[in-house]
This record gives sequence, structure tokens and C-alpha cells, in this order.
Amino acid sequence: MAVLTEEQSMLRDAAKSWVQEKSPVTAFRKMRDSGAELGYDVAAWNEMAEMGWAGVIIPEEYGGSDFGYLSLGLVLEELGRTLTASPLLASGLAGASALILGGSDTQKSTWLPKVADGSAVVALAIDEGPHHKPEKVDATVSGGKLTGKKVFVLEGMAADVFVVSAKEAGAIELYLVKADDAGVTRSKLSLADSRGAANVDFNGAAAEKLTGGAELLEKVLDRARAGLSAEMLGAALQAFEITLDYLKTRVQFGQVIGSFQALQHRAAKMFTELELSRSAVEAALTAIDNNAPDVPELVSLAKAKMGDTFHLVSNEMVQMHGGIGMTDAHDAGFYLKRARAAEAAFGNQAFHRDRYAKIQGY
Amino acid sequence: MAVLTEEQSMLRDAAKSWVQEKSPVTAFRKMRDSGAELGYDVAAWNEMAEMGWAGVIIPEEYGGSDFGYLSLGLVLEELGRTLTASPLLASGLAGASALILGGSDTQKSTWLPKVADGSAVVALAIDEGPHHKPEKVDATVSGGKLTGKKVFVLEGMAADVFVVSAKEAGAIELYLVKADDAGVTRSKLSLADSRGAANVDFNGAAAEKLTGGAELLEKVLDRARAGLSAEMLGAALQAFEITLDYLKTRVQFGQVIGSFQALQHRAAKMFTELELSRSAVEAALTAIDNNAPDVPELVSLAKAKMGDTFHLVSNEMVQMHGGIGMTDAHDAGFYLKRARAAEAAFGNQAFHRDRYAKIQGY
Amino acid sequence: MADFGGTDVETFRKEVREWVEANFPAALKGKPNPMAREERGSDPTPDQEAWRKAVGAKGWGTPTWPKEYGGGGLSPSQARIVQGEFARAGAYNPIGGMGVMMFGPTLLEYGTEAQKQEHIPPICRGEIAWCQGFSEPGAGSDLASLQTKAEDKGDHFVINGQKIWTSGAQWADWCFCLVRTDTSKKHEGISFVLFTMHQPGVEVRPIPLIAGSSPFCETFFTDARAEKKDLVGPLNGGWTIAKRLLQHERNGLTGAGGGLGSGGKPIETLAKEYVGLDEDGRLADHDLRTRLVTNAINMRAFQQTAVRAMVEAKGNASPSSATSIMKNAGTQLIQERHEMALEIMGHQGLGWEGDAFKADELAAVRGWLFGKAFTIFGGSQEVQSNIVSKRILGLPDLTQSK
Amino acid sequence: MADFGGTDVETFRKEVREWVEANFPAALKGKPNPMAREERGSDPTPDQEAWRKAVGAKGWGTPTWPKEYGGGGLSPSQARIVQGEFARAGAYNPIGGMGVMMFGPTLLEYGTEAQKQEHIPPICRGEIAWCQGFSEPGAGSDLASLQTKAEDKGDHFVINGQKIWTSGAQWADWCFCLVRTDTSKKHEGISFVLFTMHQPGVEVRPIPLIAGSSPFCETFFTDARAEKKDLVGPLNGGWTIAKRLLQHERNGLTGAGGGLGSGGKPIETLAKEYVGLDEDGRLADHDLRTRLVTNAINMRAFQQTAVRAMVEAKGNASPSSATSIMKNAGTQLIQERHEMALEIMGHQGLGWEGDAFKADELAAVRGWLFGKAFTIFGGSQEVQSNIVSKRILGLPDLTQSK
Repeated sequence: MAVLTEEQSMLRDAAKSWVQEKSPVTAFRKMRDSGAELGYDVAAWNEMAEMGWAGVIIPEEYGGSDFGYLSLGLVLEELGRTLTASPLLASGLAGASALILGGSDTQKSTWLPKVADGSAVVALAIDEGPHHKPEKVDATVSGGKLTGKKVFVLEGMAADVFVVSAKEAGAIELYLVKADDAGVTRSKLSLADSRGAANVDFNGAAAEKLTGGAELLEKVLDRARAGLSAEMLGAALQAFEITLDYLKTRVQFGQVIGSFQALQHRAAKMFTELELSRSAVEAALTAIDNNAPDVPELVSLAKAKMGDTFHLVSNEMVQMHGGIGMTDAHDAGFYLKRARAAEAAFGNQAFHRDRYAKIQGY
Repeated sequence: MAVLTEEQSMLRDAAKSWVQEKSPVTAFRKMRDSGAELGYDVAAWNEMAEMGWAGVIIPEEYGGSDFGYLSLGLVLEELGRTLTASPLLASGLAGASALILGGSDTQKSTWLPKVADGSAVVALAIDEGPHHKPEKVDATVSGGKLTGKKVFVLEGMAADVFVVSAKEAGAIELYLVKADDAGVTRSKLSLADSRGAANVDFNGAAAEKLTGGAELLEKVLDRARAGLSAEMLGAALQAFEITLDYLKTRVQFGQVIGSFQALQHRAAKMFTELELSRSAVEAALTAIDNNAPDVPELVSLAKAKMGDTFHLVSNEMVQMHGGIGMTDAHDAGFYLKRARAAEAAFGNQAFHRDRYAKIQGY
Repeated sequence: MADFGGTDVETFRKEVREWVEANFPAALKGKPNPMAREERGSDPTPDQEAWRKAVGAKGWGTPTWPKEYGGGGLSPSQARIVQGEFARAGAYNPIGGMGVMMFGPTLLEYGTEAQKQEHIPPICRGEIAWCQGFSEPGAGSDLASLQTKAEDKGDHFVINGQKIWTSGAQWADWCFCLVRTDTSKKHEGISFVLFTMHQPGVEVRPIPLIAGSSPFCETFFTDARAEKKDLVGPLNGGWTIAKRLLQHERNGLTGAGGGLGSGGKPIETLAKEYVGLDEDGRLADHDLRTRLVTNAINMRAFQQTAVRAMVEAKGNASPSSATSIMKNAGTQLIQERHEMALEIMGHQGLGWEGDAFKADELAAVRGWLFGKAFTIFGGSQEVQSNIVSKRILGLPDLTQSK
Repeated sequence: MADFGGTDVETFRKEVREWVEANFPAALKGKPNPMAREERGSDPTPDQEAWRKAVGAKGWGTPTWPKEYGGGGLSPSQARIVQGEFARAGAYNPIGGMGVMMFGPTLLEYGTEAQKQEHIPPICRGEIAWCQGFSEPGAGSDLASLQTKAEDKGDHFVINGQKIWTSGAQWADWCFCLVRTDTSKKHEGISFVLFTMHQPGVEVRPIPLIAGSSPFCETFFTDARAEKKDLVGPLNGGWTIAKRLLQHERNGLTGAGGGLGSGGKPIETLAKEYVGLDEDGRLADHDLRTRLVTNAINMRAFQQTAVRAMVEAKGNASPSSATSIMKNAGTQLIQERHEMALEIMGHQGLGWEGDAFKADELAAVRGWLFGKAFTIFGGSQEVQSNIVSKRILGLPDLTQSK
């Protein structure tokens, strides 16, 4: 764990105790079983917003606390532990970043206070195909109207406003499009990890440009990737700890199974990978806070490493739990499904390894 | 093990007992310590030739026994077990294949009987750079004279005649070039695995064309790759068995170390990989004997799989032996060094995975 | 490698081909076996029933089993010809399930004459579905620690306890079951009994899995009854029989492992469709390509090994301890393929239901999740590795000294 | 994250910078430390001697060790400044070896005042080379089963037995050694003694390794003598001290692990040179590229973890049990890099000696082979995994039941 300021420690502790009291995995299970339309529990989201989590990276003048990305990462990590679903990543991190980095004064003062108090949800509508390829943009804007199809928009059903990538005069730009525009049609996706997402059709919807073009897009994405990595870290840690507990209690062949050396060494391997992953995630968030020049490579490093680790830990969680881990009544399947969805979002391991190598010049 | 004919069983048994009696690893160590110029023990090679092993794939009319590649693979596997060095692969397999598949009647009757009785050594001079890239040929022939540099020519110091790839009028062809030609200069390579190899300089050396061009080259190479894979199989098996014995006898913490489950599972993994590798090697050799259309893909499969397995087993051999495996007095280092040399020869795992995927159309 | 002469082969092949042509309903050509898991639930069609009865009467669904118990009485080579001719005609083998895969071969080896006469023929005819009462909640990989108890009541046993992972229990007619008949010993206190599932003391509850609904059940026995005549092998001698049966199970799973893809298309084809080729004809995602070809090579070496094992056994169908390496290798490779199928499909490989996803995509997700069971059920990966290292490689157990 | 104010920092930095400018011989700029293994054998130059003496007198080679024993008496932050200024000037730290890395910190913790007064200052001045008498031929990873015996002769011990892997024994002046002083117990029968290597009862034989000649030796003791005053800690209480020392060793190896490449250039650079880039600027061998970038990412995450551990410890230099994860992760990543260096060089990465190979190429081969020791020596990979799973994760030992 990075060395934290007092404010950061308090934020982390608040998140930890709220998650444990108010949002254990049973809450996620309840949300899933209820078939919640938005893919999260609105009451819980309101509580989070009340605690100020939606405004952690938002400047104070727009109602936020301006604590930075490492701080928001601490909250996301704690939420990740119990798979707590909310628009915090999509809106309070990615959407807010787009507005902070690319919004005009008017755009900021229109939206950021609402994002900070949770009364509005922003969602990124970036991808157009089955794989994350932000440079592939077929959506177009002309005369202030945006047309195109975006897929796998996280929190797409909950969104009040979309940040959409589209081309105008051949150049990629980001636009704000209101969800209630007559030119917007969205259809809910039912995903394995039960989170909220939608495919969104823009058909001549009114679009307000943000400033920054393709560079802004990459910046916003890198912030989303780092935040998602923090959430993945929390989930992977919890998956590992649940598994470790099981290893210490499950008896087979007259022995606690955690006494079998082959499992011990696999557990040691997972622990090592988690330690390395934490370093990578914290380094990426810190670099963003410092506006460091190596943000892109550190973010790709973090997302690739964290993806591999969550992949490993979620598979081992099921395998080490044996039959019980295969049942829907156990939580292992939730972590497994969440792992794959998080791996795929904003570029999977192959995407980020490729990007990292390119940045390194090979 | 493939189902063998009676002749094949006899050949294999003969090889097995000769290797165990006459050519244990101590013989290889002696050869290495003596700094043998050719990289093998000439007396031992003469014994092998007397037993007919140099002529296993050579037609009877040229003094061979025409037993086929699977049969020769059996011999190579046994030789591989004790790392027995000899020109059998370069001459009795690769060189002989070039002559059989691409030689005129005269060329065959000039060279094959001598290859079969071991009195002449043929060597392939194919590569020009640090990596196996048979399609990259800068050597040229014009007016029957060959000019170019070839590197890493196995048994290059022992060779009486080279099979050399060169371009004539832009097309790749194979040529016979006698080693005692005034235009041939060779320099011995001192390799980590102590085998015989040379860099060879051709400077207007008299060259006799074989028939078949680039296609012949690929056929010859595939035969060499399959044969080398058989030798690697033997070496990997022996490395594994030596390690298994050590696991059963070495005591640490009051226990035979082979009783530790983490090591047991790693041993089980190696055993599995060896079984899969044997299947791949035998399938490739059998396909060559049957002149099957899928020889290229089966050979790349075998070389890639066998390379990975030998890599794994040779590393585990050192690791599981601990400190003693690090000493030059122990044989583990020999297997390790041989593994990397064999992996690199005629295309490493990456080369053959790439080739396999290309053949599969992706 | 063939073990019989050419003339007989062709005569027999012709005979089989003509019989298949005469008996296989054309409407079923290329259709999957309705006994296959996903298809269960709906009643068989008249065509399906006719085909099952025809094959059952011939004994060709269990071709190498003895003719006197309703099997085909064929040699392994002849059995392969039958298999080949079925495949040629696009016909499935309608006789299957756990009776064929596990219980039948075991009973043929350990049953009394009367038991074989009673239980084998209905299996050969595909009339009776069996389920396996082995695993218990507290006794996963450590099967022998099972607690379900059978009390001796003279002519019958009274059974109380709980089984889990009873695959197909909701459709089964009979159960082969491990019960504890002596609590003072572990392995030597286990017996192997058979009883009907159609009795009041048996309650079955399907278990929802991470992949959704499943063929697996929890099965509760409350004073359930097994007749004395249906005790297989000696009292307290069931463990030996169980171990043999588990070898048959692994053998079966291994075979399945080789065949299972991600539902429909090979993932190489999927990759070309979803990821595309670059200008050199390579998969555009080179990272994926490296992993894909590595898996493809291992998968093919695995299949080559299955063929080699068969040839080496010269048609001896009984499973060897080598099946343990096959199970681990095969199941792991399949799981890798499942993982890659998802990766290849990207966002489309994350769907749970709904029109936004193609049937293939949804099947890939469910297949991936269900496939996690392959390294757990039928003897976990860890147990298989123990078996390989101890039984095949001869590595010792830990001793009790410090 | 800084733990002291800005003004002091700059004053101190200036002081150090001026001192280095005044004392570091310009001729040594950018030169490697002559104490480094490969360089041993030739006598130090006058410049090298002068630099060693200057740093030794200042105590800055062991900057955080107490001033009263010849150390620098600096805070961890000040020590980092010294390190930074040395680096800035292209100067190496001339004080090193096992005395600094392992023995000194341990003696500072467990030694008597007299022992510290006698042994620490020469280490700080770089005058005395120490070697470690721990491993024995029969006692690899199971160090505590050591047999080398020390007999109590009143004012001294008489030592008989054999050690192995005694790194640098051929150049060492003194040995810190584990000896058995009670044969009736295992861990509780071990003592930690010091003695000079310059005595008739000590014989040293270098061990040729798979990588060629090596710093490792077999060391034989025949009635060698250790003074009673050189017993560290209580009689039969050496095991606790040994465990602590091993933590320091792992810590040292871990640091080395992060820094070691394949000799000279990073393998990414080698790959570009030997393999080349394709038209898209990617490494032409995509299979290698995938593995290379995976390793590069892990390596960087490893380095980030080393930094994080340092920051979290807030300069507390004592090694934590977390060094076990660092050792395994670091050594494995380095070994992967060694393997890839060979693969990248292709045929040129197989040379043993001779003009056909560049110095870099030959060094890569030797480095690869020597690097196999990283997961064996200093507590094998397996032992580290045991430590992590038991001490950090709290997983239990097997019990004696069953």
C-alpha cells in the first residue's frame, strides 16, 4: 500500500467500513437476483454520493473534494472487494475526467456539480466493435448532430449524458450527448457479470464538442483504465483471501487442504502476483495525479498486469474451492465473471501488452 | 511408443544396449574434456556406422537398409539419452535425405554408399545469420562456382561434402560442394554444448546442383527437424529419469524430496509433456515415412512441442538437483546446454509455432 | 496395425453399412444425440425412439459388450467399423449415459451372473438411465470419507444420508451408490449397492451452477431401500469396485475432453472472424496468435497421444493409469480454449442472455463456465497429479518422521 | 514522502557533493567496482585503494551503521543522498562483500560490544573479506541438518567437517560459520562462530560450475580453531542468528536480482538488433515479442514493488518476510531474461569461447548458466515458497494424523 496522507487514510477507512457494513457480496447477489434494471442498487449509490465519493477527483469549485486519482482508487479498491456495483467508475471517474480535462467552463459548471453529488450519471460511449479499439471510430458529427452506434457502454442505461467519440472532418473528437435526446436509443445488455451496460444508437443526436480530440480520448481512457485496475485489485484481493480462508478450513484426506504443498506454492504465487499488481496499480494512479509523462505506459502496465493476476486468482478461486465453487450459491462464480468482464473493458491484457511494447519502441 | 515392426524393435534394442555399454554420458564428458576437434569420438562413430546406423534411410542399392525415418528416429532417441555426439543426424539423416531426394544417379552412387558406411560425412550449410531463416539466401552460384558465407554448420569440421543453399538466377537451389575444394574455408565453433559445428566460407567453390530447389530444401530440413526432435526426446527422457531418481533418493528435512507434493506435481507435469512430445515426434517421423501431405505441419508441431518440453525438463533438472546440479561435475549442465543448442537448430519454438499457424491459415 | 485380415473387414463393413442404411431414419442425419445433456427435457421423437430400439436390439450401442447380456459381441476392430459407419451416415449412437460409460463395464467385471443378467441388457437397449451416488458434501476429492450409511435389515439395506453432484439424478431410474456399512474403518467400510430412484425415500434437488441450470443434483436418502441381491461385490468391499469405476469415468471424460470445443466452430475460425488477419495473413492480434497456436499444438499432440494410446493398447479397451495424464492434459487445454473463445469474442463474449448476443456467443460463455468443472469433477486435477506422481512415477508419500 | 525538511537536505547534499568531488579519483569514473566478482584476481590500482580508504574512513560505504563502529551514522534519507551523489559522480561504493551485506548487520544485532568493536570497523574500511560457512553437501535447503562439528576445548573450539558453496572462500580472511555443538538436537544444537581463514586447518577448493569457473568453493576444516570470544550469541543458539542473517542475504540477492541484466544491453535493445523490427515497428518475431513484453511488464512491476517496499518501510532498513516474495519474483524474471537473451542471439547465443562470438554473446551464455543458481542459492525457490505460504499466508504444516 502506498504511503497515504491522513485524508486518504480516512477516505479508505470510511470506504472499508461502509462496504463491509452496507455492501457485502450478499448485496450484489440481491441486486443480481432482483434483475435490477440499471445493474446497481440506486439507494446504495445515493449513499456513496452522499459520502462524497462521486466527487473525489472533481475540483472544489464544482462541488468535489479534489483528492485525486490515487484517493479515488482507494475507494474503488474497497468497492471491488465485494463487487459493489455503481456508476462510480463510469461517471465519477471516467465521465468526470472527460469534463475536467476537456470541458468548457459552461460544460463543467453544468455537469460536474451533478456528477459530484450523484444526481447525474455520465457514461463513456467509445467502442463500436467487439474489441476495445478507440482509434476505430465510424460515428460522425456534422452540423452538431452525432450519428453512429456504440456498444458495451458501461452504465449506458443509467446515463444522463454520454461522452461519445466521433469524427468530424476526419478527426476524432469527444462530444457530450444527452441521453434524453430524441436521437438516442439504448438497449440494455444482460451480461455475465450482471453489471449495467448498453448498446447505444445515436441518430442525429445533438452533440456538444469537448476540447482535446484524440489526445483527450486517450487521457480519459487511461484514467478509466487505472481506476478499473484499482477496482480489479480489490476484487482479486478479496477472491484470494476468501480462497485462503477456505484452504485453512476445508479438510480432505484428514488434513486441512492448505497444508498440501502444491496448493501452498500456488497460493504463494498468487500472493506474489497480487503484490506486484498493487505496485503497478498504485504507480499508475500516482503518475496520473502527478501528470507524469509516462502515464500511458504505466497505465497499460497496470491494466495488463492486473488483468493477468485477476484472471489467475479468479480461476484458482473456483479450482481450489472444488465442487462448491462451481455452484451458483457460492460467490466464486461472481468473481470469475467479473474478472473476465473487467479484463475485456478498456482493452484486455493483449491490447495493453501490445501498447506497452509500442511505447517502448519494439 | 509407436507399435514397432520386429526389425524396428531389434534396431532399437541394439541401439539401447550399445549406448548403455559403449556410450554413457561419461563418454561424452571425456570427448568434451579432450577438446575433440570434430566434436565427436571418431572411433564410436565408426562403430555406429559398422552397425549400419548411417544407412538406415538409404536405399539398399546404395548400401543402406531402407528402414525409414521412424527407425532412424529410434536410434537417435537412444543416442540422445546419453548425449552421444556423432554426425548421424547431419550426415546419415539430413545429408542422406538431400541426396536421396535430390541427387542424380551419379550423385547418389558417388556419395550414398560412403554415407551409409560412414566413410564420408555430409553436412547441411543453410543458414547465413544468427537465426534459422532458410528462405534468406545471399550465397550465389554462377558458372558452377558458389560464393557465400554459411554459419552454424553442424558437423562442419567433419564434413567431406556440404549440401549448400544458394541462389542461381534468383531461385534457391541446393548444391554439393566438396570440403577439400580450394574455395572452401572453415572455422571451428566452440559451442556451449561441445558439439561439432563450423562457420564455412565459400569463395568460388565448385558446386554441383541437386534437383528440387526450395521445395527440396524444405523437405530436407523437415527431415532434419524430425530427426533432431527424436534425439531431443531421448535426451529429455533421460534428463527426466535422472531427476526422478534424484527425487527418490535425496533426503532433505527428514524426507525424500520426491515426497513433497509441489515437486510431485511438477514431476507429473513433466511426465505429461514428455508423453505428448513422444506422440508428436513419432507422428512426424511416421508422416515422413508415409510421404503424407501434412509433413510440414506435423514436423513443426513436433519441433515446437519437443523444444518446449526439453526446455522445461532441462531447467527442472538443474533446479530440482539444487546446488549439485550447478556443478560441472554433474551431468545436468550437459543436458541444459544441449537443450538450448537443439532448440535453436533448424528453427526454435517461435519459428515453428509461427510456421504451424501459417500452415493452418492464421 | 490392423489386427485382422482384409477380406473379413470389407464383408463386415458392407454388412454394417447396409444395416445402417436400412435402419437409420434419414430425418435424424447430422442431428445431435437427444441423450446429450443440453437436449434433455423434451420427449424423444418417434424417429429417435425407432433408432434407439434398432441399435439397442443389435447391441451395437455397446458393441464390445458380450452378446449374452445384450451387447454387440464385436471385436474392438469391428466396433471401430460400426463407429465409422455411424459417422459416415451422420448417425449418433443412441445408447449412452453413465450406465454405458461407467456402471456397465464395472458390473461386467465385478457383478454376479444374476446381476449382469438383470442390469446389463436394459443398458444395452437404452431403457434404463443410471446415476452415480458417490460424492458427498463433506467428501470432495477425499471420496472415501463418505458418510451415507446403509443398515443391514436382513434381506435389504436401509440407506440414510446425502449425495451431491449426482449427475442426471432428476432423470435417472437407478442409482449405483457407495454407502458406509462399517463406521470403524475408512476404505474397508464401504459397500457398492444398487437401488431404484423411484421410491419414496429418495429426494432429488437440482443444483444451479455458475453456468446456470445444470444436470447436477443433491440427492437425499431417508430410509431408502436397496435389496441385498443388489450388493455388488462383497460387503465392505466396495472401494475396489469404486476405484475401477472411477478409471472408467476418467477415461470417458478424457475422450470428451478431446472432442469438446467452444460449442460450435473451432476457435481458430472464430479468431479469424472476430479478430481478422493482417496483411501478412496472420491473426491481427499477435499476442493472441502466439497463445492460440501454442494451445493448438498442444491440443493436437494430445489427440496424437490418445491415438497412440489406443494403438499401443491394441484394442484392449480397459483404461490404464495413463488416463490420469490424459485427463489433466485434455481438460486444461479445453479450458484454455474456452478462455480464448471469450477473449476472441471480446465484449460479445460476456453476454448472459438476450438478443444482443448470438447463440454461439452465449453458448461460449456458458461453456466456459461449465468447463471449469472439468478439472474438478471426475477426480480433480490435484488428485490426478497425485495419482500420476505416485502410481506412475513411483514417488513416495511423506513419511511420518519429522 | 520525504521524512526530513528541505533545508537540511540541501546542506547535506552540498557537503557530500563537495566531498566526492574532492576525493573520487577522476580516472575511476564509470568504472565497475573491483570487488565485483568478475573483476577479482588482479590487485587494486592506487586510485582504487585511495578511493576505498577515503570512503572507508568516512564510513559512507556502510552509511547507516553506527559511527562508533566505523559506520557513517547517517539516517536512511541521508544515506540515499550519499548513494545519489556517488551515482551522479559515476563512483562506485568500494565497501562491499558479505561482511557488509550479511555478517555486519547480523553482528550489530547479536554481537557483544567487544565483538562489534573488533569486527565491524575493518568491514567499514573494506579491509577484511568475510565468507559464509553455512551450506554442507548433505544439507542443501535443509540447512539445519548440518554436520560440521565444533568441540569445546575450554578457551577455543576445534572444528572438523566440510562446507560447500562457500562463496569467495579463496579470497576471504575470515569466516562466519554454523557448527554443530550438540548432536542430540537439530536446530538447538547449532552455534555461530567466527574464525580466521588463514590457518593450517582450513583448506579451500574452488568448484567449477556449469558456467565455468566460479567464486564458489568447497571448504574443509581439519582441527581448525575458533576462539571462544568469537562465539556469537549463546552456545547452541546459532540458529536464530543464522535465520536473521539469511533474511539479510535474501534481501541482498533480491536487490541484485533487480539490477542484473544479461551482462550489458537490455534485452529489448538486443532484440531490436538481432531480430529487427517489422514495417509496423514491431519486433519481427511476434512470438518472442509477446513473451518479451510480458516479462518487461512483470520486471517493471517487480521494480515498482521494490520501491514501494522501501517507501512503506520509511527507511527502516531491516528486511521483512516480504523479501521472500521478492526473491522468487526477481530471480525468476531474471532467468526468463537470460533465456530470452540466448533466444534473441540465436546461434550466436550458443558460444562457449572463441573469436566467432562477441564478448556480449559469450557473457550472455555464461550469465544464463550462472543465473540458474539464483533460484537455488540463498534459499531455493521451493524454500521461499514454503516461507511465503507458511509465515506470511499462515497456511499450516501437514499434521501427523492419517
